[in-house]
Amino acid sequence: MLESFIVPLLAATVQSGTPILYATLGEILTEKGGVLNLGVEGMMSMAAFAAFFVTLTTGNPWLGFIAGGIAGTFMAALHGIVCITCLGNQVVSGLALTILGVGLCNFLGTPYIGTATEGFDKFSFPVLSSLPYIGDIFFKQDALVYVSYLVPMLFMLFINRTSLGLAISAVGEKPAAAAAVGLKAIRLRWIALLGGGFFIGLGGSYLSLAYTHLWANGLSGGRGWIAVALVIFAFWRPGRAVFGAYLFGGVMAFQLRLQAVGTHIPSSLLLMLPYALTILVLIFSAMRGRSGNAPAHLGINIEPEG
Amino acid sequence: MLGYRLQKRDEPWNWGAPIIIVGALVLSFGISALLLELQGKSAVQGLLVLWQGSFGASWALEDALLKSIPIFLCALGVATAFRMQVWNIGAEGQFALGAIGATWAALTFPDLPGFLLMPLMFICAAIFGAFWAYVPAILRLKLQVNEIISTLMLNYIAILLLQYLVFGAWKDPASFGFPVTPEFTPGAIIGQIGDSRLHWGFAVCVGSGIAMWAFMRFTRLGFEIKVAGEGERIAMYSRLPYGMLTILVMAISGALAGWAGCIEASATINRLQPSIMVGYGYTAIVVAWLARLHPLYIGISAYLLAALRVGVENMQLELQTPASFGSIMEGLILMSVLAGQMLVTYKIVKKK
Amino acid sequence: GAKKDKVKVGFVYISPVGDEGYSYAQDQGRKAIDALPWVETSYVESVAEGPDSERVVLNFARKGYDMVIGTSFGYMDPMVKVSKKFPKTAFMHCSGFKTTPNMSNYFGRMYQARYLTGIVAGMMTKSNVIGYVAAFPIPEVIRGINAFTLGVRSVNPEATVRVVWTKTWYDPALEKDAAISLLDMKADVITQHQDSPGPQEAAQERGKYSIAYNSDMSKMAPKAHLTAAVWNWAPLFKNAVEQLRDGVWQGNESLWWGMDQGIVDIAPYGPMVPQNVKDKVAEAKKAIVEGKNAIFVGPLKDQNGKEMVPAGKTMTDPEMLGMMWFVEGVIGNTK
Amino acid sequence: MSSHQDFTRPECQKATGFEGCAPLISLKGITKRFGKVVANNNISLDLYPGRIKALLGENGAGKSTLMSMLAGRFRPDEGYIEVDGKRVDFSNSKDAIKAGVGMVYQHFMLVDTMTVAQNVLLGQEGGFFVNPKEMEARVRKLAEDYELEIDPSAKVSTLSMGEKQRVEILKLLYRESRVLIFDEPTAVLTPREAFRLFEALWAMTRQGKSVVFISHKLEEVMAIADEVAILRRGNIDAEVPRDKITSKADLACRMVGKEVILEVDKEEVEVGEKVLEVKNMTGIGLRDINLDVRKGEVVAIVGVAGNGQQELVEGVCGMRKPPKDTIFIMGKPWRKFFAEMTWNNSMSYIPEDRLDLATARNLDLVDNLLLTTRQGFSAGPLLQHDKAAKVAEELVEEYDVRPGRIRALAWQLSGGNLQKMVLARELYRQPHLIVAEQPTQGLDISATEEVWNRLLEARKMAGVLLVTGDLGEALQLADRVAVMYCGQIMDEFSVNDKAKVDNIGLLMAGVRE
Ligand SMILES: Nc1ncnc2c1ncn2[C@@H]1O[C@H](COP(=O)(O)OP(=O)(O)OP(=O)(O)O)[C@@H](O)[C@H]1O
Ligand SMILES: Nc1ncnc2c1ncn2[C@@H]1O[C@H](COP(=O)(O)OP(=O)(O)OP(=O)(O)O)[C@@H](O)[C@H]1O
Ligand SMILES: [Mg+2]
Ligand SMILES: [Mg+2]
Repeated sequence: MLESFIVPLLAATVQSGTPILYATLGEILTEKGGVLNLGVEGMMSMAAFAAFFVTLTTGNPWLGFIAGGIAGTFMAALHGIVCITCLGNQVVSGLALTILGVGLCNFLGTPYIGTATEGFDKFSFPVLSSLPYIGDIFFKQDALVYVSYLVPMLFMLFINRTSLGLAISAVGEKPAAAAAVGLKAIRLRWIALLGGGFFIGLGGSYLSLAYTHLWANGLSGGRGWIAVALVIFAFWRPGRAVFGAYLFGGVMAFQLRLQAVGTHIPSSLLLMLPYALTILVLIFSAMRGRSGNAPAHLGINIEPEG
Repeated sequence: MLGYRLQKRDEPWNWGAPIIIVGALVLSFGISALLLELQGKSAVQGLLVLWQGSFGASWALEDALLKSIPIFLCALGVATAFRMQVWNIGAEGQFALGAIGATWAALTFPDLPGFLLMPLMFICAAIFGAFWAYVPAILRLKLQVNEIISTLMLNYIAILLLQYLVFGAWKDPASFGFPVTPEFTPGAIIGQIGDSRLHWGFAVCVGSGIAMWAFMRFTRLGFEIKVAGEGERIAMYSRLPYGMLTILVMAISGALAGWAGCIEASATINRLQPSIMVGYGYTAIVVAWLARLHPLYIGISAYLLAALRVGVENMQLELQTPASFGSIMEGLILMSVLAGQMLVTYKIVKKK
Repeated sequence: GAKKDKVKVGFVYISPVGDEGYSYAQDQGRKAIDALPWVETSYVESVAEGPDSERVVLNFARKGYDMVIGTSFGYMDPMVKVSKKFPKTAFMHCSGFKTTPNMSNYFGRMYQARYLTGIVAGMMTKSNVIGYVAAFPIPEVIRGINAFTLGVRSVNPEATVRVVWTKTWYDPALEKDAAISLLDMKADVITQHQDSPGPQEAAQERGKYSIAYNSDMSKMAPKAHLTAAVWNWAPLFKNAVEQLRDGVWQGNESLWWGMDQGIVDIAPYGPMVPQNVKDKVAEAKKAIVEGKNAIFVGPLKDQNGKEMVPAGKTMTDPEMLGMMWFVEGVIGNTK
Repeated sequence: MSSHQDFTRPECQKATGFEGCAPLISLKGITKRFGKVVANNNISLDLYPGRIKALLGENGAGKSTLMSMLAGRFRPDEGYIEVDGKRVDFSNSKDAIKAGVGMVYQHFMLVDTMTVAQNVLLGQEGGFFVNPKEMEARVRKLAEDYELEIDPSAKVSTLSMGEKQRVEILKLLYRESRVLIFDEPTAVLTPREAFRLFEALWAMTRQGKSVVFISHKLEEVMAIADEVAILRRGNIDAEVPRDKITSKADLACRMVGKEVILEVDKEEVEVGEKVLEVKNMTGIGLRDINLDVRKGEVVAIVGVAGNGQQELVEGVCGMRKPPKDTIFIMGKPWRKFFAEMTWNNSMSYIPEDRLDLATARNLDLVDNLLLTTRQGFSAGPLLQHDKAAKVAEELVEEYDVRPGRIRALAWQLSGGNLQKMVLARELYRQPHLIVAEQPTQGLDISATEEVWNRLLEARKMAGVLLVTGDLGEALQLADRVAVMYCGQIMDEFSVNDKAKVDNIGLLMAGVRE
């Protein structure tokens, strides 16, 4: 049971959690700066295409990986123009960004459907992969998964232990206070939004470079929305985002395996599991009184003064 | 902003709204035209075909009107919630539940005469849709669970629930196993107006639009919803039953989306099938916002958006542009309108 | 009807044509007839089965297309409605069962090709576990799974076929995940009733075998791709437009063409398929084409061992069209 | 009235050695407009080292605006600033901080979720990576140097108002500001805390720093300023050295430009039945509260902000649920009263937060009138907007709310005018009990006077529970005073009880003899 079911399940969990993890971390950074970006789904779609396209043309998946991040940044910039510069409603702008991103991705991607590229293949991480169980679960993955192990730690370090991270948090909490000490609130919001967009983009890159190596439209498949939900689940803390992303990835992987074993539960009900779980988890965290952790200025635009 | 800055206007620029919409349309069509050229297709011809498909013939107008019916109802619903700053992203799921409710009535009492069955279907659709909105409302009130997330997750669950029913208990034995319910009995089908393709669901739209306008404008409850939208603290100070109002707007929102589902099932496809879900709930959010939550403008923008979609189909048919072209234009229009709305409250002045 | 010099045909697709899947296969057929000098075609893709489809079908008819071909089951009712309004226009609907005087339906006996791929899988598997990633539990899919399983069991009675439903026609990542979950259950051959090549890729990554559907997907998973159950709509469409041109096309018909008319087939084998497998398949194919093997022939038991078709009895077309149970050897449920 | 605390500057606190120095900062012909409002009109002002300059002026006179420009938050439309004789151009707060200008804003600019150390060092961490321990050590040292007691690792959200202000001061000190601007710093402090602040200010002037002190409290200005600049309608009306000012009344005259009577006539009103009774209330952060208010009297609750006044008010006003059987309004238990309450003949609540609690900023005056009176304008489920508009018109006239348009949105009104509107609305409801919370905070003298008279007038129909941080106000208006400290009522007595009144300062600090 352990060898044949649980270990492969957990290994699959890590893989399906990874794109969500990147995107969730990106959205945490974005929201730390006070911008609510509901466009993650569209950003990931665009990023997936950019990553695929650059990999296809250059043959270098690492370039593709970065290109996905840049595409995410570009999409975030659109959101920034609408919300930060033009003070548009963040909720609606995010929705529009999703519509636009998914549409653009399909538009650009259609000619390439089914085209294969280089990508990231799984390989055994030296030494660590021979650890019992742990090795099978965590260290027989692809390079981008290994990178993803580092990112949450970098985020924790960045948010709590750097002056820029503190400044961004201050802007998310109270832009006026940040401005009063000479910080440029608008600029910091831009940094958080664009930086967050980059990581959301990396999540998209993962889909087209590691998750599959074939271009297909609709790769994001709702994962962007899950990332948005997980930010709340994670109380805006990178450490909990890891837990959330893997939990979600795990439930997804679990329901498929339950079917493969041969269960009598209708598949429609099994497929509801991840979504129902998200709500349940939010309820539980609310019952423990933790939902009030949001940056105080989240979703509120900074109005110009004077 | 490069030598320019924003300055709050002393009075809102009310005439700005139409100008902004036109500006946004011009911008989005410009970018779309560019994309067409990029595809090696004539932009002028493309926009012409789009125009013909949207407005160029009486049947195009009729098609757009028909398509705007469910969009309008969903948008009217979400606008009610948005007015109170309750972010109901769940019209899609509430639409599904409405369709389920109506279908339940239609399948359970197939032999009732239409004048009894039809109201029953509408009541069931409203109750089911409202219930699906009530859950996130309660979660938000009691546990501060963010309604954006809960309504969104409930959309996924609703669609799967609909599938579960249609693939399971409600499947038409005569459908050769295909996931559709039996066709509704004549009493459960909303009829056509005259010999147009338009059905009486349109009258429901007009009725609810006017009712909603009057409700918000003339009633005390409507006023209270408007005030509650100014914040929970003000609501409490004014002794508004904030919780009750939240539930009310969500219920109205859900019920209207539910009606949209009912009308789609009854008038358009005459049964329930999974393909009834085509994302009207999300489109509704766009429409509500373009219309700045006003019922009349919701009508106009629902119609325009429907026309755009119908027109894009025409472009596909004539020029073989990909289907995704429509959503690009939609996204662009919405984003530029949003950005432009700033000009209603601010003016741009030169920095010294 | 009258003879025509020129025939205009409009196609309505459920998904984008570029997806290598179901609509792609239909569109290959469209391209084949479009190449005829006297035929002109157009299509609208990604048309939802609900209300949108009626309008699209209607628009083709309004614009004077001679024939409208709708390729998804859910277009049936809307097409029936429109066909009554445009009695001069010919309508062809795929996979349904309703007809009108100017509307016929058509479909292909894909289960025949499935049976053959089942033989390949049954002979290639070593673990005796075969994974089947499937979209929705509808008769068309279930029939395919059953035919496949019968093919498997005809050569390898020990083998079982495990089914995972994705509830989507097209989600590359989810389909791949589903395939991986099956591979983790020791499956060493993966097949699919899905439109994306996700499952193919999963098999290739794990160094296992795969069998594709809709069209030849060997370029996406060259090391895994054993063969594929493929559509070839060109003969059927060609036949239809020719009849239309000659004024002999008729409504109220149900065309359910099979391998004998070349509408379904299996794709060329991958290099890893040994000759004895090819021989075995060739033998079975011959029997099918000659009408000697109708595949769903009793005795057939369901999953729980209950007899569903008594010995010697062959299932009728309507029975097959409404098939909602799994044959013995399938692990999974039909809900 | 200020007998409980002597604010006079002791001789030893005088800053010496800076006489005749050149100004640190000169404002030259500064003009600032907000739309049609001219907030500052061609203002010139010099700030000298070692001196405290008080800025005095009616609400909306332009004090905060002027100082915000000095602190780099706004940019002047005309005119410029000189630092050490050199012309500078502050394009944001950072430039001002670099030039040595620091400001403590009227509303604290602190990030509640961060620690004291993080707040103090925000934007000044020096280096990309930060180390919380090291940051705390730096702030601790700074606090010790200036004898400001604070825990650098505490979260700001857990601090009292006085402590928060110390954090703000530390921020300025850390940035080595030479010019420190305090915008109404004492509004939230106890007299004792205020005095400690003054000592700190004096200490700073002795180091040659220049201090700008904005306050509406004349006795504070009298006590600590070296010179007083008076603003009126965006203009500098007068700049007077402290020595030239003879009395508070003199100062007040100069400020408003007319003779004002700071004492209001308090005609006797017959005391009637109990309208509010709080019995042995313990809970919602309060302990053992007993309190009566009768029709015809004003009962003042005084105390430093944050000692339970808020909870008491919210409990009484139905914003928060008190324990069972503790609050009785007009003889009815709390729950029953609110359940049966009608829109008039009930109670009114005039909260401290005018914009965003008492009014909705994006609604016009008619809608804002309807906020609490909508029951009176209902006909079945319908609302009579026309009737409400007519009443709004009358009230705007009667209370002289400017601008006089009833379609103006709440945010377009100044604080004082908004308060008048709220008062008009709440008194229109003919309440039997009025709970007024800091009703004149941030209002200028003439507006204050009007509000006071209205409240005294309202005694004829109602009992008034007045919650105020301003002792003077309490003693002016109240018949009885209750002092709150840490959720308890320390003592309750008549304003005529001279001995007890003298002791209020100690009671507010929690000291009972
Ligand atoms: N954030 C803001 N945005 C736009 N206008 C504002 C803002 N804040 C204040 N105002 C304008 O300032 C004026 C009132 O400012 P403020 O509230 O400081 O006045 P005040 O000093 O309280 O006046 P009063 O003497 O009536 O008490 C209003 O006319 C309003 O238009
Ligand atoms: N952000 C703003 N937008 C528009 N007008 C403003 C703004 N801030 C201030 N004003 C205007 O400038 C005038 C001066 O305001 P300011 O806040 O400087 O007054 P103040 O003297 O500090 O008043 P107070 O004693 O109430 O603090 C106000 O009357 C108001 O009309
Ligand atoms: Mg003020
Ligand atoms: Mg001020």
